Amino acid sequence: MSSAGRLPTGGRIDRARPIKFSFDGRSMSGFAGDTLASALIANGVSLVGRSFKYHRPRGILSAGSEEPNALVEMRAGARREPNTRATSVELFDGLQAQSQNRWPSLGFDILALNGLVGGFLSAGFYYKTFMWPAAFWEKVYEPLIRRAAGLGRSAGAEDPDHYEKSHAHCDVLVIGGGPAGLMAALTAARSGARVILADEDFLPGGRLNAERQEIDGAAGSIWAATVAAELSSMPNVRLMRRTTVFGVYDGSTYAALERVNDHVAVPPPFQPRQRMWRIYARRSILAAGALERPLVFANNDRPGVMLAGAVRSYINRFAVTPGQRLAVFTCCDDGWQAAIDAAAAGISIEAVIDSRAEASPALGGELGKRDVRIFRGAEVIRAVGSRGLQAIEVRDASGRISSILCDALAMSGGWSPITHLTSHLGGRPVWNESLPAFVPGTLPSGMSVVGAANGAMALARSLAGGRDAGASAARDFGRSASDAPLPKADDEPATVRALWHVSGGRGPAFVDFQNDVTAKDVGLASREGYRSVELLKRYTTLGMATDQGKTSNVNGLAILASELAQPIATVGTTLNRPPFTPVSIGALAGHHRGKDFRATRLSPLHEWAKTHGAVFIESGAWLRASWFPRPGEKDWLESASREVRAVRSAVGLTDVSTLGKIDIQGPDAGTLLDRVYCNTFSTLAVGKARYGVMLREDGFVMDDGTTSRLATDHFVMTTTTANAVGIMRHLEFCHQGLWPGLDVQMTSISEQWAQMAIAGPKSRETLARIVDRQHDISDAAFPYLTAREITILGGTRARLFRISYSGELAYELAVPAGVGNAVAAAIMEAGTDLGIQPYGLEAMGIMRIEKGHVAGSEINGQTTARDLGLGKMMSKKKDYIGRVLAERPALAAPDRWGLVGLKPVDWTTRIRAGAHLIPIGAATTTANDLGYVTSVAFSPSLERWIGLGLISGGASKHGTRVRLVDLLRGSDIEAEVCDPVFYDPKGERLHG
Amino acid sequence: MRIRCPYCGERSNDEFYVLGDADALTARPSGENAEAFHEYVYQRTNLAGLHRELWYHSNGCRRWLVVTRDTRTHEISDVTYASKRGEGEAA
Amino acid sequence: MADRKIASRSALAGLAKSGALGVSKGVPGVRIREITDFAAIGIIARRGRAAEVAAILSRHVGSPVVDAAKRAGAGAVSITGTAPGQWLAISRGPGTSLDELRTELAGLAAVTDQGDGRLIIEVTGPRARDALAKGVAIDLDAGVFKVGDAAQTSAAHIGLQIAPIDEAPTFEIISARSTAASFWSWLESSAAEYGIDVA
Amino acid sequence: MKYSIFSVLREGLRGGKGWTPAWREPEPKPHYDIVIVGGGGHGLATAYYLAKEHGLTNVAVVEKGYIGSGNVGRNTTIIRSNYLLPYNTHFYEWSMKLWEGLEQDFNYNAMVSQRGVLNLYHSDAQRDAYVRRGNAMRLAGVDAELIDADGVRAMAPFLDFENARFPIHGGLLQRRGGTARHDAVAWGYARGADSRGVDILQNTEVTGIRIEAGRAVGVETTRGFIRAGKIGLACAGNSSRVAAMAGLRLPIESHVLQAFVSEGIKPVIDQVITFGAGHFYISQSDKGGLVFGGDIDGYNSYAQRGNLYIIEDVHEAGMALWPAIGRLRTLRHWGGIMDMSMDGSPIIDKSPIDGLYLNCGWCYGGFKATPASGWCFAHTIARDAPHALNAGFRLDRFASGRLIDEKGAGAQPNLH
Ligand SMILES: Cc1cc2nc3c(=O)[nH]c(=O)nc-3n(C[C@H](O)[C@H](O)[C@H](O)COP(=O)(O)OP(=O)(O)OC[C@H]3O[C@@H](n4cnc5c(N)ncnc54)[C@H](O)[C@@H]3O)c2cc1C
Ligand SMILES: NC(=O)c1ccc[n+]([C@@H]2O[C@H](COP(=O)([O-])OP(=O)(O)OC[C@H]3O[C@@H](n4cnc5c(N)ncnc54)[C@H](O)[C@@H]3O)[C@@H](O)[C@H]2O)c1
Ligand SMILES: Cc1cc2nc3c(=O)[nH]c(=O)nc-3n(C[C@H](O)[C@H](O)[C@H](O)COP(=O)(O)O)c2cc1C
Ligand SMILES: [Zn+2]
Repeated sequence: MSSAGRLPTGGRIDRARPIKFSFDGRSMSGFAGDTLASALIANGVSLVGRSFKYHRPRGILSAGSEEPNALVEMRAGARREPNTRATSVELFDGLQAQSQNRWPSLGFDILALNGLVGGFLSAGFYYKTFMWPAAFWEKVYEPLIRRAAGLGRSAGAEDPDHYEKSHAHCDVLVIGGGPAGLMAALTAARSGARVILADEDFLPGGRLNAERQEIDGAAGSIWAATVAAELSSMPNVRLMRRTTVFGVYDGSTYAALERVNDHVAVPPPFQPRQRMWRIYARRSILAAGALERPLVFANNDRPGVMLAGAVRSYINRFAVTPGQRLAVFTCCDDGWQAAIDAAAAGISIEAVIDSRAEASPALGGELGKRDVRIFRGAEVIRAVGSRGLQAIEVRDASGRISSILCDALAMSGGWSPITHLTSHLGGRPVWNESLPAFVPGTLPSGMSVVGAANGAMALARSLAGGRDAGASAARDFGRSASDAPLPKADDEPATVRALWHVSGGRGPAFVDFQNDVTAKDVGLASREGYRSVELLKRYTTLGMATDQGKTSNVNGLAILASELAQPIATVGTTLNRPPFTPVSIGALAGHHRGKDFRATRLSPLHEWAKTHGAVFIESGAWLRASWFPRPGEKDWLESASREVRAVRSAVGLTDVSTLGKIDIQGPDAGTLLDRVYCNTFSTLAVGKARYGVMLREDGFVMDDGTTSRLATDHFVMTTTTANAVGIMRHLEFCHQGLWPGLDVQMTSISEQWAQMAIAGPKSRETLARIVDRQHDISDAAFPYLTAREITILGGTRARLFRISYSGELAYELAVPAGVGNAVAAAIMEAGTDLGIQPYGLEAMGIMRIEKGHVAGSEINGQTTARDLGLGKMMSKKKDYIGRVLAERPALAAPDRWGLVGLKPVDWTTRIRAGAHLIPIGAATTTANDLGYVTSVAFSPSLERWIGLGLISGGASKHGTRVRLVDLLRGSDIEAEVCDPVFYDPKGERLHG
Repeated sequence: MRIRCPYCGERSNDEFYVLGDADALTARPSGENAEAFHEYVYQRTNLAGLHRELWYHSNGCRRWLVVTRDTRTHEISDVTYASKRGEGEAA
Repeated sequence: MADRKIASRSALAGLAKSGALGVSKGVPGVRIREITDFAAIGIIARRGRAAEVAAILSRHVGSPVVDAAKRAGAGAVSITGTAPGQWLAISRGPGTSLDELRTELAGLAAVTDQGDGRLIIEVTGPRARDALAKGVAIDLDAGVFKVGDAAQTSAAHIGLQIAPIDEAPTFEIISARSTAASFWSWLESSAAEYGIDVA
Repeated sequence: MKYSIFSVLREGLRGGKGWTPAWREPEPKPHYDIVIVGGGGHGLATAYYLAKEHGLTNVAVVEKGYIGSGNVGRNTTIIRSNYLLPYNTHFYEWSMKLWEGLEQDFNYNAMVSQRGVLNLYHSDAQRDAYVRRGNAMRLAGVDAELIDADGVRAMAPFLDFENARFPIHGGLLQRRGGTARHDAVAWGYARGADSRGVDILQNTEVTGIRIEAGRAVGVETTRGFIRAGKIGLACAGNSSRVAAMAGLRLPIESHVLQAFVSEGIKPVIDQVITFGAGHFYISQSDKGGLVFGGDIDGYNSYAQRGNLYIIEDVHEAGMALWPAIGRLRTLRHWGGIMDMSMDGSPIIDKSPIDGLYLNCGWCYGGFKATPASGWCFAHTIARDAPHALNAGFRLDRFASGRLIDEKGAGAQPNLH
């Protein structure tokens, strides 16, 4: 033998390509085509991990993604991946794996003591204890439990690899590339249909690679390779290896995970580690095969006890041998094949134990000649050994118990179709007593199931089923499937007699290996009343581990059925949920992390703001210029105060491009506006702007903004930045859903126009320098609330609105987005000698608070127009959205919280938003809560801290004093309640 | 979930914004009847079965659609424009 | 649109530098070109006037414009259906204008300028489909999404309009200006493994 | 049998032969004083407190599946009392107090774990809103702390502080918040109620409500008619369907909320953390799985499962917040059907029909309410009048405008 455990010949491995890897720091080697599990076996490793609860030593149970035991931490550092199934890791050069859930070492694990007191730690023990003293839970008990539980360790640093998503469409999605899936895909593909074949393995062929059956007179694996090659060459086919279809969603949407680069140490540059696919398939053919069931007997978890089908995979596909002396324990015909294959590979067969007294003598065939001990009607009652298997105890048909030395035991409890994906939309598999197994029940629409997944546990039937399903799918698209003859193959014997639990052996008999759920636990749960399968699952954790009970669920519920003396069909199964196998969180996020989590919107004036040194902040999807620091300024407040002073004394320019802008045209535009705003717009004169307030139908304020009339049938609406998208949607709803008869056309023009406010006493003078001469913007020609289309800078189209958020003489100028930066620069240049300064969101916020204008902190969905002092805008003359419910008693109550201004009595004291208003001398309790501070600012104009707030009774409280209580930050400040307009209450500056 | 927009074709539900019961939401009462508005705004039949509901094709043609969908299975049986005149604005 | 005396800035200015990106061996799988000189208007027919509007549009581009998600026009002007009774008209080339069309539509349709709010790119190359499929969920297959078809959809949470404009295939993608940087980040990372050439 | 370390040791020695059922499986009686429809957390807690606080033991809980098959068995287990509006603050705080003594009270370890709930904020506006809320909590005697970005970093250094699209500015922390073992809550209440004489009738679906002379007098079930002096509905996501049996329409829509659990790993996160710039929240179960969730799917559903869009959305937010979880794997995801009310707050009230009582509208936050909900509902049924703690949770508040809308989202349930 070339190395311990490696067979001298055979296998679908590339002996010309040796691969170095390490496990627990020990370097080893394998070959290309190995999995980590097969390579470990080749290197004589049988102890690979520790179980969840009892920290029992565990080896390798399976050869596929159902593996519950051989979980390792792959890679290291930021790429560490806990709980990786060694059985589905493709070996690569430099692979590093470590065992997990053990301390200090895999061979000696302190917590294995748990196993010794297993009698006390039976299912649900923690629900019954750890209750006293109560304070001990978080401090003592829970940390212990948490540390002992879990499995591997997560990486401590950001995942350095990148992930992506992609979409695919096809006529037929074939899930699984075993004989059934390959045949289905081939048949559909030859008809010309668009086919995707996905298989989670890196080598197509399914069981054909693990078994020695022949197709068309050659090894099945050769047939598989030939078919895969033909499929790969067809333009209408996408053959996806290393791709697990993990979920079925509504509307024939399938989710798949492609492990693009898990078989290399580090993904090549620009390539993702994994790619998540959404596949939209008109038809799907599930050909996922079947899972072999373990047998439940004492110490059945000892390393060396393996599924019989896995033993065949290791011998036939990987040319490794799990042991030198193999015994086989089965209750079905298929189990015998392990012995036959092992014998053919030169492995010594110590015994074949079949629980069926009537097992056909033909099954032994070859074996008989080799003098293999064959037991019929016998059972393995116990495995002996600790970190490896040493012997088995067999109870023969007469009840006599004998011990057989062996280092590997292949067990087969029969096969269960992989029906998982049939259940993701709620379908329940149904019990088929003759298999015996659960087979697909109601299927997702468009899905058919073939091969072992459909209970066809034999090769020829799998091929035929695949061909028929492929042809029928093709016919659904009006294509005729070529009548290529079925390849020739035989059906192997496949009868089973269920054997759910072998009692009588000393030691725990595991049902769920990973979570250490034993047959005894199942019995206990049933005795304690947790009798629904779902309660059994939740009480014992059966089927809740990383393998989701792939090897344990059926055994568990069968044992429950026998405890309850009910048929399995009545007991039923637990619900399968996606994903079929666990999917990395990174893959489900794809590109969307870090800065790419969500799109960033940049204003058309972004460059301009950047040039002036803006500090940007995230504001919803936007980045907005918050303030423009100058050298020597110590904080944002100093900068923003300076900006405010510039606006109040000279002129400032700020970016308001992020406001929503909606173009509304048509003869009925005014009518629509009247219905969506609480105030009236149909009467607005052409060339004028008006402030409007929209209510929700429940009577609360939805949004505000100005709307201007550019022509009789043409309005331009602005919305707040935050609500831009929502208001457009709302208007479309009102139009299309409520009043389709209106002749109105609405278009978002938010992206089209850059918009800037030019504010301050010198704003007109500044603007006049860029506005084309033919447009008169003098106060007389262009008074407050004028809105007109003009040109600037020698012909550039623009819209000029004389509106003011700052309270100064001010304009908003809209220009096409492409020239936004250039226009802003031109205005700055024009205003240099007038003292123009850029100002940001902070300064804007200060000025609107000085003016008592409401914003997002006041229009918070809990306030009415009356609460905000806008009650007089609610028209009495017309119907509009929100009118009726705004009159509900509680919305019109006098003690509602209304908008007021707040001034700390000591003007130097800083106040903060979020503080609550409490009467002076009253207890600081909810009962005395009068309202809260919504917004605050240091007003450079008033040189003091000011705030807006909502207070019970609103304006009636002007002149009274309250405490602003901020318990979180420990402040309690006396303030006077006042009118919310602190600055220029008469509004004279607007008209300058 | 896949919704067949009459204008854009079949798309996944992430291209849409969903508002809820179409029968309730488009049946806006008129006048002063507070009880009728209370029903309209707050009360829902909340059917387990075929449910006519409003979806807005926000990442497509921006039409409001009435989708008939079984709330028990998510199966969609019909999609139309919320405004009858949707197609070609012919009215 | 009136003449501009000042320079317009493209949506991708400062982002997409011309040259090679991503994997650099062999022929780039994806070639990307930003269209910077163009004008665009949004057109919404007045109630009941869609057919008349379509007729005018057809005349204007010299090929039939239908009320559906289709793109008409092979020359400088293209017209794409965006919703029932709604179209986006684009005119490419230096100093382009759609003013004439706008005048013809007066009274029949609401017209809005849209060119400044848009990013237009063309994506082509043997791996263009693979790269785009990483965000675009519609079926981009040559047999399904044909020249003359158009769709509004999204990629990477960003809305866009897409149309195959030749069989190379070349896809014209129109998206919003404000999200151009994020869109570019997605496109670049999606196409990088095939090699990118930015025109 | 009393559960304790001693009983565990004793049974451990005897091979567990002495354990008895946690609850009986009785045959339905023809008449009960009170029938509670719905064997979820709220229904079972109601029965428990009816028996314990009001001495009413001729009570049945009627459950169509197995107990805990609804939302109590599928939620993300977060308990907290960090509410803004007065009715909610006091009610949820009472619930928190009950949680704090629950296990000793019903003699079942529900693993109530007060490891803290941290809500992150990412902007000044969000901070101000949290300050408003935190102060409201403190006024009500609830613990709340505001912490800044450095404070967050000290508690959860693994979050993305370097490259985040929405940088973390700080958080609102409730240290007494945490998690509880969801199933065990249902089981503990069931066992407690059963031991006081309550009949728990599993696999018994209510198919009709019989009304005689304007009064609800009993329920039709798949196991026959059961006459009842009073009927309390605690059917969460199915509230509208059951209320419709009595001819009632409710201000409720049923929506699906999905949840996720990762493979088990060694302890990495102590608190419950919620992301403020996307829909995502996460904690770690005692088994080691990261338990997380996000937004509701948004459409009406009774299907207990959702769709890919939200699944991806949640994972995107997860990676945005905590990029080291990229290589951990999502093990399972599922959905639950929630009774989304029109203002996002619950209803515990008498119905317009005599003898019929309503407990619904819990949205995605009703797990934490379980003890107080049961306690208040029991009071409301037993005394035929609401307790002060649930006096605001009235059915007629939508008509009167006395809404309890924490988010200000208005009458659109999928936004709450
Ligand atoms: C995914 C998810 C995450 C959540 N996360 C949290 C969280 O972190 N924190 C939090 O506080 N809340 C959370 N919730 C909400 C919380 O779970 C629910 O609000 C709460 O459990 C509802 O109360 P319940 O326990 O009584 O409901 P359920 O457990 O749903 O009980 C209702 C019961 O009524 C039964 N029933 C219905 N119809 C009938 C009928 N006709 N006849 C008989 N029986 C019937 C049902 O079978 C069900 O068992 C979450 C919910 C979900 C779905
Ligand atoms: N005699 C018996 O008792 C018995 C029992 C079971 C199987 N078999 C043999 O097994 C074969 C069955 O053929 P088959 O084609 O039905 O199954 P198969 O097991 O040969 O192939 C199934 C394939 O599906 C893949 N797969 C499973 N789930 C997947 C998913 N979610 N996404 C992507 N890929 C997935 C697997 O990797 C595998 O390659 C026959 O050769 C049959 O003889 C025999
Ligand atoms: C807090 C919590 C933790 C969970 N942990 C696990 C787990 O570790 N393994 C698992 O398989 N399922 C876990 N689940 C999910 C359940 O298996 C199940 O999916 C969920 O309770 C919904 O039930 P259903 O899938 O049967 O509809 C968990 C559920 C919750 C609520
Ligand atoms: Zn559409």
